[in-house]
Amino acid sequence: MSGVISISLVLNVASSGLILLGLYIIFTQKNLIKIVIGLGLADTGVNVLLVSTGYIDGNTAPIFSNSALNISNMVDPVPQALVLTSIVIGFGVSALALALIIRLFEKTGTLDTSKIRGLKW
Amino acid sequence: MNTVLWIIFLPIIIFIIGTFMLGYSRKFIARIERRYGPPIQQVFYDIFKLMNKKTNISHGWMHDIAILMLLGGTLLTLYFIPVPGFHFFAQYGDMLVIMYILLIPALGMALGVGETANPNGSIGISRALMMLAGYDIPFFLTFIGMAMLNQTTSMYELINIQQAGGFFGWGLITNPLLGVAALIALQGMLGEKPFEVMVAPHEIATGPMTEMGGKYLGIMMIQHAIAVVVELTIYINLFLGGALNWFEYIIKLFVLFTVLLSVNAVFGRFRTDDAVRFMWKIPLPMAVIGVLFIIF
Amino acid sequence: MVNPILLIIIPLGTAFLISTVAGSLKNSTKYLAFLALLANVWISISLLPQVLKHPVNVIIAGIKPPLGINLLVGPMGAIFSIIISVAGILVLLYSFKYIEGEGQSKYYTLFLLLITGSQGMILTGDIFNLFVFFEILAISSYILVGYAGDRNGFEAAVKYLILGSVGSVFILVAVALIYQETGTLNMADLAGKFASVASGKKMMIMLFFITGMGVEAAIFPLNSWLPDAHSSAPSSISAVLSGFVIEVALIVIIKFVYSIFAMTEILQYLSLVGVITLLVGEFAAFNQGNIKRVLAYSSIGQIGLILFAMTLNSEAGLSAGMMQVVNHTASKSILFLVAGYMIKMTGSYQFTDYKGIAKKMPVSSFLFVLGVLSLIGVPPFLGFFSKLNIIIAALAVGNTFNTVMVFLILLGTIIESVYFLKILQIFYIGDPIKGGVKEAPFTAVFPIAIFAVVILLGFLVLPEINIYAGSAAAELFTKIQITQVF
Amino acid sequence: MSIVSGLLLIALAGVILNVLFYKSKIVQKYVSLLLFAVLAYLSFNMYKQVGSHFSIPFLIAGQSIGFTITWLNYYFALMITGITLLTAIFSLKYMEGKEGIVHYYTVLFMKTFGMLGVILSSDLITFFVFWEIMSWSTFSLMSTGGKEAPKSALKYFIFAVTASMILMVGVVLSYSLFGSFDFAVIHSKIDSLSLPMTGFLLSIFIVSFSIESAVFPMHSWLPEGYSNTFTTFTAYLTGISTRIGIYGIILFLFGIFGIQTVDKLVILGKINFRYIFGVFAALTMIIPTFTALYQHDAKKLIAWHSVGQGGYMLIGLASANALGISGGILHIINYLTYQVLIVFAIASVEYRTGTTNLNKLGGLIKKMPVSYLALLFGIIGLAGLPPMNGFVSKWFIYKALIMSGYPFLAIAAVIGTIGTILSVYKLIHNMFLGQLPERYNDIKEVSFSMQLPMWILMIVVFGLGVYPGLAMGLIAKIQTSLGLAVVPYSLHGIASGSGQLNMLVITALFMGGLAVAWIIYLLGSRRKHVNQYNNYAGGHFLNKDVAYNFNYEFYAAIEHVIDPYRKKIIERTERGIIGLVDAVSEYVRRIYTGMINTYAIYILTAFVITIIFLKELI
Repeated sequence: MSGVISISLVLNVASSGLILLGLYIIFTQKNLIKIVIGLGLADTGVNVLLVSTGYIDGNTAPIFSNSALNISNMVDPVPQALVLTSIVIGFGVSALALALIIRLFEKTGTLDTSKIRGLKW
Repeated sequence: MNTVLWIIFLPIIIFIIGTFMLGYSRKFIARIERRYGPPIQQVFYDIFKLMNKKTNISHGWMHDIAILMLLGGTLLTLYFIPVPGFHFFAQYGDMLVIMYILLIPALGMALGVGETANPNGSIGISRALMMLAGYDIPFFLTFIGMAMLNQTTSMYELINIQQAGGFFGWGLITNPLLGVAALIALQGMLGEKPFEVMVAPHEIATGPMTEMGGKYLGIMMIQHAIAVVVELTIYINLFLGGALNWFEYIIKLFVLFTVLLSVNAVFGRFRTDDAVRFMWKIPLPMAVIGVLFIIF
Repeated sequence: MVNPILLIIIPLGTAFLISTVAGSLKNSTKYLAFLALLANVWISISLLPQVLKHPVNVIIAGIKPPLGINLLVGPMGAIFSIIISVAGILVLLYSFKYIEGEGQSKYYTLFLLLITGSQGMILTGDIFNLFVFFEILAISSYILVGYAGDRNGFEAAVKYLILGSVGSVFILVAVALIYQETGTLNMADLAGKFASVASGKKMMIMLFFITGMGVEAAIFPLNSWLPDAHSSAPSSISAVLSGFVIEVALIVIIKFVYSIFAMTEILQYLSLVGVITLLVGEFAAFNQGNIKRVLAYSSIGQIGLILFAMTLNSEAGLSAGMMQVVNHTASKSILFLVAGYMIKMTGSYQFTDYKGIAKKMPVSSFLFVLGVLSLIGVPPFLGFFSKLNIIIAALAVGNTFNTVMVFLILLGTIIESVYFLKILQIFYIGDPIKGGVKEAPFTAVFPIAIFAVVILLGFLVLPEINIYAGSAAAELFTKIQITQVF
Repeated sequence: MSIVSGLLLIALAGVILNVLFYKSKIVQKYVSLLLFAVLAYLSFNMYKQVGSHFSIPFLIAGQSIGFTITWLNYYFALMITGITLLTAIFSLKYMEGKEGIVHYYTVLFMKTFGMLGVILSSDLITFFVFWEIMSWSTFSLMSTGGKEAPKSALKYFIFAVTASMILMVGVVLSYSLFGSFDFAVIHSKIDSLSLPMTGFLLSIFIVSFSIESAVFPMHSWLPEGYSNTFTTFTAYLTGISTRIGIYGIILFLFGIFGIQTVDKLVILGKINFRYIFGVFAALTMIIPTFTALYQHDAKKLIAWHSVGQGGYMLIGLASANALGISGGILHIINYLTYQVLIVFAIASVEYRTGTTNLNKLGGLIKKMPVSYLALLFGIIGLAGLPPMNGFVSKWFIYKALIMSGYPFLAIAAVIGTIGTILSVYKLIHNMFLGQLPERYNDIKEVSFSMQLPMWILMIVVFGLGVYPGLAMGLIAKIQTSLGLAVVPYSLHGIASGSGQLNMLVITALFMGGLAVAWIIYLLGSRRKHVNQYNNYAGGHFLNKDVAYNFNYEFYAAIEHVIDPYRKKIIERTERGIIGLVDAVSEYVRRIYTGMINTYAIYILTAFVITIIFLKELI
């Protein structure tokens, strides 16, 4: 099944691509909502990276439903547990971010970061 | 025993010499201005007249004490200057002491004139003090140069060193720059014409002497007579090899005084800041170069 | 021997308890929070003597490391948990009167969550667990910064959130890479395995971790959120944030650099960054008008100093840094808490409007003076001894780099003392201001006074502080203890 | 219970008492006075315990707080406690009804506590701790008592903090070099240092002490700082506060580093460390005294002089031959006595007339003769004219400079003296002489409690002038304790050596001259007293509303000559530095632009910079 490109290479490229894309959005976009989306993207990128760490070529999911499979050809379950918490955290943070942005919008009437510069110097 | 005699008679002798010199100066200037001038003993008559005046106006106790400080200070300097035959006190105070004692009469007069509450007097005093700043720096520098050269600050030893060298030992000859600078500074110290800014009769009504009358003016003239001799003697002891006997001493006094008077007779009066600027532009650099010669 | 896990469970439990009973108890939820923190203080203090002998290792849920999560409490951890709980309880006491209104139970829940996060970050022995507590701490401080509900509050909270999340992305990348390379998440296990990692990879991991954690630790280029967050948060929160939250993040970096990454080359670079942070903080604070912004920039300055002290690669430097942390927590909290009531009373953030306030608020202005004097490092106060030890540690090495750094630090101190003096002069000189300005209530002044006692009488207890700080430094410096955990 | 702990405890007790009983007037005035008297008494018989060591077991960085009594700090302790006692007596009446009395006495005690601690300390840490306490109490002392007091106090503070930071580096550097803070240990190990390092360490200490004692380039804080506060504080500060810096210089230059090591420091072959120090001292003498000419406020004029006089002490020490050093040290006590005398006179004038502006005063001699006499004694001392003590120490310094071949330093001293004479006459003339303005007609002399300190100081100034031997004994002991040659002194001056100085003979002759002049004066007839309006006015009559006084622009001509050379370099450099700090802080503040995107990009830049740095590291 190991074609020319191995799965872990794909996963690595995908995760770093996602992270870079997410960070790029944060650096350049002026709109706050887009920045939160960028954050979400970066978060998913990291999650992909986290999952890919546990992946071993040719192994299946670590479920003990039928006793035929033994430990050796199972994927490492620990990163998957980590990803779960990380996704939850990512979700919590973006929910909080959007709530704060709504309240900020009520107060300032704009989402453009260059206009929201009350606090500087 | 003779020191006690010297202590009593020295002021009188110097007073007499001084008064004759002032009389001589009036006659000398008159001669230059092609008139006869008053008799030599005219200054005695003035002093005698002033001392017997009935009304002596005084502006307060400081005015009186100032006159006492004036005369007392000058007498003090007299004793410290080695004079031919008498140098008993010279060992108790050197040239530095003399330079500072000279300032006591100036301060006394300044306080007294300040007390008279007359702006002309105050302007005169401020000019006198500015003139002091002018001439004192070069004069002191020449003295420092001489003291460093001979490694002593006592005037009596300076005389002995110059005497040892004979004519060529004179300070004026060994380092002429210091000598000439000191001569110009002396012109300012005596208040002779180009630097006569403090007693400018036309501008500030004889400056400090405006409110002095009667015996106050008399004592001031006595003091002036002694002060002239004292200042001339300082220059003689530093640069003209001092004097061993009275005859040589009086000759040197009159010759030096004539030099100064001739300059006095022909020059107009400087403005005060020009006088100070002159003093700092000509004699001071000369003295500095003189000292540099001594160092290297 | 009380199990250190309680230090985390009690605040967490009470936080949720408060939010559930908030409806009925209304304004008395704060006493529940007070009790929780009181227990916390008692536990952390009782932990200290026991920890000095050897670090306490707590296995959670029976699974032994490297798979299970464990708490590793060394002297550094114990001292820090004392700082957190003591500072936490005092600020809580302060906010009894400071935070009114019906939403206050939310405030106390978040406050306890913040305490849980920081305790957790200090005590945990597992890096992913560290990340989780980091997120708890971060999220609760985002909300608390915006708690005031005004325009500045929300703006600062949004900025803090976005920058904090970028930071956490970096940390998570580092955790992932660490797991990829070493296959373990336990710090003790990692310390042993990390040396075998390829140097290029090792550098990447360290880079991601330090940049990520650096955002929260307010190191120079990464601390742009701090001035806005600390100046627009309610003063009790800025006191807590400046007090120990940024120090906790800094200590985690130091712990990782010394015991896990064991890369001593980066220390000199970090001390340079520390001095730059100091200078930027002091210069930026120089002609500020808003009092809380001045204090925020001065916190940046102090963090720079602590970072410099701790990265001197010597035990003396580490213990001096620990003393400076204690001093900074105490004096900075005093300044923020006093400023809080001054703003509340005069209604203006500009300290130029507090002319002659000392006559109306004599006690708090006097405490403000004590705080300033200790922060600058004037002899009888604790600040002087910590600054002196820092400079002794710096000059002990004697190379020209350190001498130049010491001169820069002293330049920073000069600037710091000048702008603080300007503020003090405004307080004490000039005709007292009009308006209803009166002394802060007792419940506010009491905690500030205790902080003042800490810095004023610090020198009486100096030998003990030296022992504890020394042992904390030793723990970090000699990496042996951390490995024999199994 | 040694004297040292007594001194420090009493000073501390003073602080605490004043803070606790801030309401009661009795405590402030009389208890403080009593405490100051006890302090003076204790320090007076400190000489019994010279050499004894006393230390508190409390350790800072491994060094216990230790104090020793040496002849040098006995000399300074005498001066500190003496002047504080006199100031306390003077301010009994002076501070009547003024607000801020609590602060006045508390800070006075704290300052004394700080100063006593500094001079008595036997190791660098104690020295530094008390130095900080002293500079902080000076700051708070200077920030009350006048409109611009806070601003000038802040300016002082910037200099003081820089000085103590440099001192801190010196303290810690010597700890890392010698392994101990104790003076004796450092003194014994001083030769083990390489030459450039000794030079660096010595210049650190000397620079920080020169900032404190206002040596030339770092003196600009003193004139405003000392004159904008209560005049009694001006007396106290100009008198003793800046001289603690001189104590530091003496202690480190001669006590710790030793004259041999200092002479080894030769730069560019010929110029040695002391000559550079002498040049700075010379500049300190000339420039401040001529700036004093321009002042038209009495307190500022005197403050400028206190900078100038500091130059005399330093140049005495820089000449480093026995006569010069003893002259420098003697000048400290001489200066202290006549300086405080002058400022007390100014204070009494200010107490009565309410102003120290020289252009508005005049003719007060008729109403305040005692203050006039005090000021007269003071200015004769300050100008250095014979009967008073100022002359003695100036004579030593001149003699030393000429004899050890520094002509240009000597002429600098002369220029300084002449500048002093000019500005000092302006002071007494504008305040006491000339026409008495109408508004001061009903002024009375100050009360006895203000006159007493003035009388005491007058006696001391004249006494030390005629019998300098009284102080010379103590100075000889100091010189031997610092390992320097001693001057053959006698009760009335210098007994032998190349040039004699016999103050007794000079004063006797002067009195004799006065007697002769008095006899001549009596020959004339009685004097007729007239009031000030019966005066020559070019034929015009004078009356009350004519302001017939010459006060304003008293030395216009010399100012006209000097002005082109007064480039105010110091003020311009200071404005430049403050401008630089402001610009940098403005620039640094701009980094926090408030834009989220820029903040995020900062994180990226930090990331990249660390990569570059780590790349070349590994």
